Amino acid sequence: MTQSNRIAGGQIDRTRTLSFTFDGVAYRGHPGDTLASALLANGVRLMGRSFKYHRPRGPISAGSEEPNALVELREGARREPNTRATVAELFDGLSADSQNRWPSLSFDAMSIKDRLSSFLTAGFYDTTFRWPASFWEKVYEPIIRKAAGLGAMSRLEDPDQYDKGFLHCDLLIIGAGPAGLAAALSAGRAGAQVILADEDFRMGGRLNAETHEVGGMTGAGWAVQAVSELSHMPNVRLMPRTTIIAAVDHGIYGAVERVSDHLAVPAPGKPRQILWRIYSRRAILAGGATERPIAFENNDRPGIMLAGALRAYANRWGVAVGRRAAIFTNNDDGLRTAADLKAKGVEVRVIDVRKGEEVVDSSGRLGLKSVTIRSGGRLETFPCEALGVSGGWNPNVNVASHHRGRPVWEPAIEAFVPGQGDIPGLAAAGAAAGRFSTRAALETGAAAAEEALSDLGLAVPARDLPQAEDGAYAIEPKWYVAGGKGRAWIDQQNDVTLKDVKLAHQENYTSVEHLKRYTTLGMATDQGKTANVLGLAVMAGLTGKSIPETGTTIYRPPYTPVAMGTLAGRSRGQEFKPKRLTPSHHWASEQGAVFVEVGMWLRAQWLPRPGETTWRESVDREVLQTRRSVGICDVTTLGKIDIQGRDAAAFLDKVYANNFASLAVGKCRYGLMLREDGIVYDDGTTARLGEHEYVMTTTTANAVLVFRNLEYARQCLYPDMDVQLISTTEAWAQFSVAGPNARRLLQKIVDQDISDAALPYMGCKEITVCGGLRARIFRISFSGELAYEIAVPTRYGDALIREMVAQGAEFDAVVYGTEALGVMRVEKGHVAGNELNGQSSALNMGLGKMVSRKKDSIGMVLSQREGMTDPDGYRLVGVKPVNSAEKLTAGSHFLDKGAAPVMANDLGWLTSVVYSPHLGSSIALGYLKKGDERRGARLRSVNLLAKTEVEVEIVSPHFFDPEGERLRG
Amino acid sequence: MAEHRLKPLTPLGHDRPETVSIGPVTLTEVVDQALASLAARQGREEEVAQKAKAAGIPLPAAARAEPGTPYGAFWLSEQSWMVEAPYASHEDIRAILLPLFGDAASITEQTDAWVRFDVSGSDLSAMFERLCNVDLRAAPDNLATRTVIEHMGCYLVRRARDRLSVFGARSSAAALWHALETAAHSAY
Amino acid sequence: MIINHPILGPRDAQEFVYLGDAGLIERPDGLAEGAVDAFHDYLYLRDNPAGEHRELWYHEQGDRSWLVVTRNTLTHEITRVELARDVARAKGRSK
Amino acid sequence: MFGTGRYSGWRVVKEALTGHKGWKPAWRDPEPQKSYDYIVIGGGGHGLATAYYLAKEFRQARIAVLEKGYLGGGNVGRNTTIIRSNYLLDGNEPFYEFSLKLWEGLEQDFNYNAMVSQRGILNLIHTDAQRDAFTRRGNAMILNGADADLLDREQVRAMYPFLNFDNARFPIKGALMQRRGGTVRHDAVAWGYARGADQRGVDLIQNCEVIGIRTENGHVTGVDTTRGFIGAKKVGVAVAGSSSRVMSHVGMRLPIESHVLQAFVSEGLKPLIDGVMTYGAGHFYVSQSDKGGLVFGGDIDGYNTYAQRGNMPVVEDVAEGGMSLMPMIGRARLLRTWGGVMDMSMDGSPIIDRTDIGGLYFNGGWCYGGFKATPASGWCFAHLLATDRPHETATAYRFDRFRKGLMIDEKGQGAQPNLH
Repeated sequence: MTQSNRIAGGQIDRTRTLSFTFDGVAYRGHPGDTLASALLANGVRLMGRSFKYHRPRGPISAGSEEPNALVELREGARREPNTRATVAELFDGLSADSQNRWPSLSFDAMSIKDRLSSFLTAGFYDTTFRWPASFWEKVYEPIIRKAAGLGAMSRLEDPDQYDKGFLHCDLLIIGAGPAGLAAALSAGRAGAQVILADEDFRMGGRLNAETHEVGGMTGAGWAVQAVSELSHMPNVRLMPRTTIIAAVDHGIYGAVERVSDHLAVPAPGKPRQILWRIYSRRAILAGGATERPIAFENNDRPGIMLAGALRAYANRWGVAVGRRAAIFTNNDDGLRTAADLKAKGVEVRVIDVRKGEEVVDSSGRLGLKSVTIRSGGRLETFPCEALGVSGGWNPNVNVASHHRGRPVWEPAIEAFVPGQGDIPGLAAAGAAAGRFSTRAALETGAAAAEEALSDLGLAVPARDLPQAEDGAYAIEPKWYVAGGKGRAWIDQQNDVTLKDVKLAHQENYTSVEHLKRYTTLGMATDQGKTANVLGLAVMAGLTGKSIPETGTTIYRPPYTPVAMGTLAGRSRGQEFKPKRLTPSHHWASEQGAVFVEVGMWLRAQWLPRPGETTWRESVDREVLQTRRSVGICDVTTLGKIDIQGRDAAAFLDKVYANNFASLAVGKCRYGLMLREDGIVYDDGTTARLGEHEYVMTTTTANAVLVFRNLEYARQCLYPDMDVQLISTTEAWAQFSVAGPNARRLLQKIVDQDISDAALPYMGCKEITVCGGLRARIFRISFSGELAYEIAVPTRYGDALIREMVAQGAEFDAVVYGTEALGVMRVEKGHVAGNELNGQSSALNMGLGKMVSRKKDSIGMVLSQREGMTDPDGYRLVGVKPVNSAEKLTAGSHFLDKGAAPVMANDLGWLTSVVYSPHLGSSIALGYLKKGDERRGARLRSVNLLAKTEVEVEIVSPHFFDPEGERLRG
Repeated sequence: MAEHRLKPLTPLGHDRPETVSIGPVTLTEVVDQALASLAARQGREEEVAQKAKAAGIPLPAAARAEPGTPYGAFWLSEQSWMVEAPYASHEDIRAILLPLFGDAASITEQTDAWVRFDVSGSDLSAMFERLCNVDLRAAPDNLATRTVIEHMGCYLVRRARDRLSVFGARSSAAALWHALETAAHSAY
Repeated sequence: MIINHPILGPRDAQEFVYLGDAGLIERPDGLAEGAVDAFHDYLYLRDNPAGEHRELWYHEQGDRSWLVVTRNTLTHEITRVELARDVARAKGRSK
Repeated sequence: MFGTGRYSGWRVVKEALTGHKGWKPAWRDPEPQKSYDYIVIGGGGHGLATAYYLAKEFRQARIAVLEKGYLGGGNVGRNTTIIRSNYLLDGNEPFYEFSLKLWEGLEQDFNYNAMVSQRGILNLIHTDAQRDAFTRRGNAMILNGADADLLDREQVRAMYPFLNFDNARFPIKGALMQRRGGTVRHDAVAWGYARGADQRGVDLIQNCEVIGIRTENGHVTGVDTTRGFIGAKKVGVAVAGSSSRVMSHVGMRLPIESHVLQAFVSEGLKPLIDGVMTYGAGHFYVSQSDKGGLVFGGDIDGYNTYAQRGNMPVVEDVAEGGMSLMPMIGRARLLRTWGGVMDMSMDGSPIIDRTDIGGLYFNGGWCYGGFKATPASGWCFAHLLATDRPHETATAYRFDRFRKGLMIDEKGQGAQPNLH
């Protein structure tokens, strides 16, 4: 195809030609083109279909406000639906397809909906699709859902990388048009740290689209010069292709930098986009203004555009959308478009509302062929390929309203401007503030910068602004052309018409929020940038209220839509959360261990040996070998908190429900920690290493939370206690060594005597191992076996497990994982995660006596409330199947024999289930109503999800060595 | 150093520390350093300051680090610091510090709780602005601050304009190393 | 949001963990008469004002200090930041 | 009878052919009367449903709903539209199951298509402990008369092959599914209740903010509003998000904090996700609307606020969860975020109860789960207002449960509202 509509001029690089395809057809354009400008240059006006009626559409804008020209950009896993052709930068090899059409863009079978539009007015879902009654879910909704949406996802993993980052500045300037550039020059020259961000790939804003001079040169030329000066200032960061998406609290702005979207693929190691959080002390919104249309019948045909866009395509991109054009305007700016087009040789007809003229209709199914003009009571047809419509300009107030401040109506320009002080530290300048001339933009930009500088205590430089036009902007409000029989579009993408607004009014959906929700006005991908003010002006007319009385809906972030990948950054896939590896991880990997995620940690779940085909075989072996001889398990993940200070003992008495003051130096004690509401929070052993020195262990899951709570108690509740805290979880590699041969194995490792006399049950010691490495040993057990935990500096953890395995060979020592750990703790009746569920009291767990009422510990008082001391409440029990061959399932509920499966008969549930190789049976812990009184009872354990049930016997939770002889051995 | 038969592993899981250069920066895993936290006990703050001075242990101000031989230190929280010393001479750093402070301070072994990666090169801010919310351009050359890198709590200790140390939890050394490498590739 | 830490200066609120109303500092005496009622009101009832709110934040990714932040719940404006330990002492809390 | 006339298929055809001239206002805009038997404060979903059921089921007359802004402008107009009854605890599950059954009959009940769509909700499982907990919950649901299924990994993969099954930090191990869960068009719920209440003579009074509650001898007598004093025999407060503000008029402190929950919608996309899904290893849940937008959300921002807007950390956290669960959404774009103020209660469960003041009743503390509760909340509150007795499915929702230690704490987080 030839670039039939390419005319002279523009800021494109005609020395280079870029090839691209649209719907499979090859075209050519130039660097500096957008996809839309290049297609228009090639005579292509039809670029998309509307959402509801599948109406043929072309671009109406030349910027990010575009509702119509949405395409699926790129192919394969990089396919990107709903991409605005008006901002997609052309690159060589670009490929795009139209969307929301079948089978093709020019013939779309779904446009039948356009013919049925009488039935599909606003609110049609609510009133239409319930006839007959049962048809909604079975018939209508599946059809509607199939037709939903615009573009299609590839359903493939996004191959690109995204980054996130943080920037800091004195002054953030949003928009690099004349106001933004003037502000940046002032602030930059004053030495402030400045960030100048613009969503366009070419800085200069509207100057790039205009013909008037600035400082004796073209506006675009002046912009180039200004950018050049700024680029030499080390205190100024220029960020083209960067959209400020959100203004959040305290001067923080979200920004998206499109690093690689103008390339076929990102360079290796480089991100596609970066999400920046910009921390600014002051900010200036210089984001310009957006033109708005006037609604008239069939105002949505390809070739009908905003007048300023028509001008931009001609001036910036050297594109005449048509050789014959009409301009429909209610303001002076529309006349400028007419003048610029005429100067480029386009035949132009002006229809000026202020002269009593209006456009009442158009023709051309897939592209504009003519417009019908009413002038002095006469109708006439003007053949043209392009119509520029200008209903006035709306300042881009969006970002200034992100704190839900409402913009203010400015009658002189018939538009909303940002409210003063809606966002602390943010001021608007230029067209964004409703100051439309270039001169005013430069002046207000500089003034805003000067104000920011003096706020920041920086010297304000003398103002040095170039000459620029200061033309007037006269406007006569005109929102729609009355009297049409057909449809006049307000929100083009969502197909909201004048008639829909009238219907909303008729049904009393007159608040702007109701209007939006009832008609979907402004809910399309452009968020109503061209439609919202028009829609509410129409509603204002219908209700007889003024526009400011009618008000606006809330402007919500983001300013333009943002890729999910950008918001997620690098936190995805395996890198969603960092991995924490245990000291024995490398060794366990070599053994072929199966790992399981425990919070951020990866722990060995079991370590299969050759020949073992099921996990149960491995776990059974690990348990039996441990109970028969000795087993080793990495328990480094348990939280360890070093607690020191003169008041450490008193402090422990506050945070633990049981008594700690009486713990002797060199001993450990099991501690029970409650929340202030009396529910059990955490448990673990705490060892007294010295007079004023303890090390507390927490569960793996709660390590961080317990530390936080201890700091809370220390600083907020007991500020004068002399206590110092620091985490030592990572400093020590800690292993549990359990089983009848535990001492014999460890005695080969430990340099000192660890006989029962030297290190009795619940004793602890600082020792050395392997010939002098400092270490700690704790004689504690959660398996019911003679057991120790031994800790060495983490860098030696790998060596220690290798040493223990080697030294343990003579005992047939085994290394076990978390599954075997779980089996042994259930056999012994120790509560763990499934029982410590944040809903259970010490009484529920059979630990009620541990809560001392003689001291004021956290949670003591509220644990005594009637609901928590209910004698009929849940108690921890052990559960065995009556037939030991039957399998229990955790989460099954207890029912009495013969009781119907309804909640009124529910007696509790099984919390943890394991297979005990020791007992040769599935066993469980559970919470059972009046569990203490039901020992020996036979109940049903029912799993209604699998429709299975097992007859069970309620037993003591201590399945294994209930007298505790082994662990004291 | 104690004579024992166990062989240490670096935080990244190797026999020797890693190092890599990407663009203008070099990342290095540092293992020859001992660490202990030092916290003054209530009412003993003056005494701790005097004893530290006598022992040549710097106690820098909030959010600052101070180098020294053999002891350097960086600030952790009010009246608490991380003391740094060479590993070869101070493997059991707590045992060395305890007698210097008696019961005036709480001292806790921290050497192996952390992995230390040093990053050196020009324009470090281009890399670190993609990692954490610290304004290195404005920060002093002796900054010591806690921050978050890819969900990982870290200490950032600036040694000079063009050199800093990142301390992260030892267990997530590989994840932190990967984050640093990725950011360096992205930035340069 | 940015919290102006009394020791460290402005820090992003993301480094902090939020707890709630600073009234939680004023924990009743658990051994006193009527402690259950006192603890009920203390733990469960809130003023929850639309306006100025004194609240506890913990600088977990910082110096681990608990702070009392005075913040407007309508605008998020922060007018005062104190160390919780100082506030607790001022309220007579000790050991 | 007031109102708009019945909506029927025939009516739609007729209106289409006659240019839609026959549609009448969906509700009137009456001036407030001097007094009412019942005043419901709050014209959101729960308040409108309360008035509707008071009029329809309990045959009460002289009812007004007072709304400070526009009808349906609270969280009913600002949520992720999910309905479900997949609760664990006895205090909750019968109530939510009652609500789900009301949803199932709602459209015929008020002759308005709220687009109730039961396409199923999946709670993904990533750990063995989660599977145990979901098994317990699924059984509790069935015991309460609801439906539940436990799916294994391959069953989940068959439904959503594009989830991250092969390279996940926290692999998907299965899911708890409630097939009767789904979504409802949120605005239509408010409008349906409003229409129905209006037709039954309820005065729906917009732009009427309550600025005081008057009592005499410990009994309520009426409310002061921006449109003057309005007398009432009974006043029901259903203003979740503003509960503490309204109840402060009578000096009541509540076991409630106000927090912001952000929600998100993507650009319209061709059909991708049929039902509702929650990620079990991060803060992310998602469904796809009938217009093609992915509607998703995550955790609350976590600090007290009435500002109805959030900050970036939560936006990023939610996106991270979404990308980790569905790596193919990287190039889908977030279109819009919004924030709603939640009544976060001390145990994560609501309150529907009398107060110490005669004739003054309270409904609130819905946390971020109020939308799905709308029908049952309205019904149960109407029941309480009309009969002075709690409805049988809402007996646990009392203020005194905290004093008695009978918390209904689904997540097991204790008295910290931002963790529920």
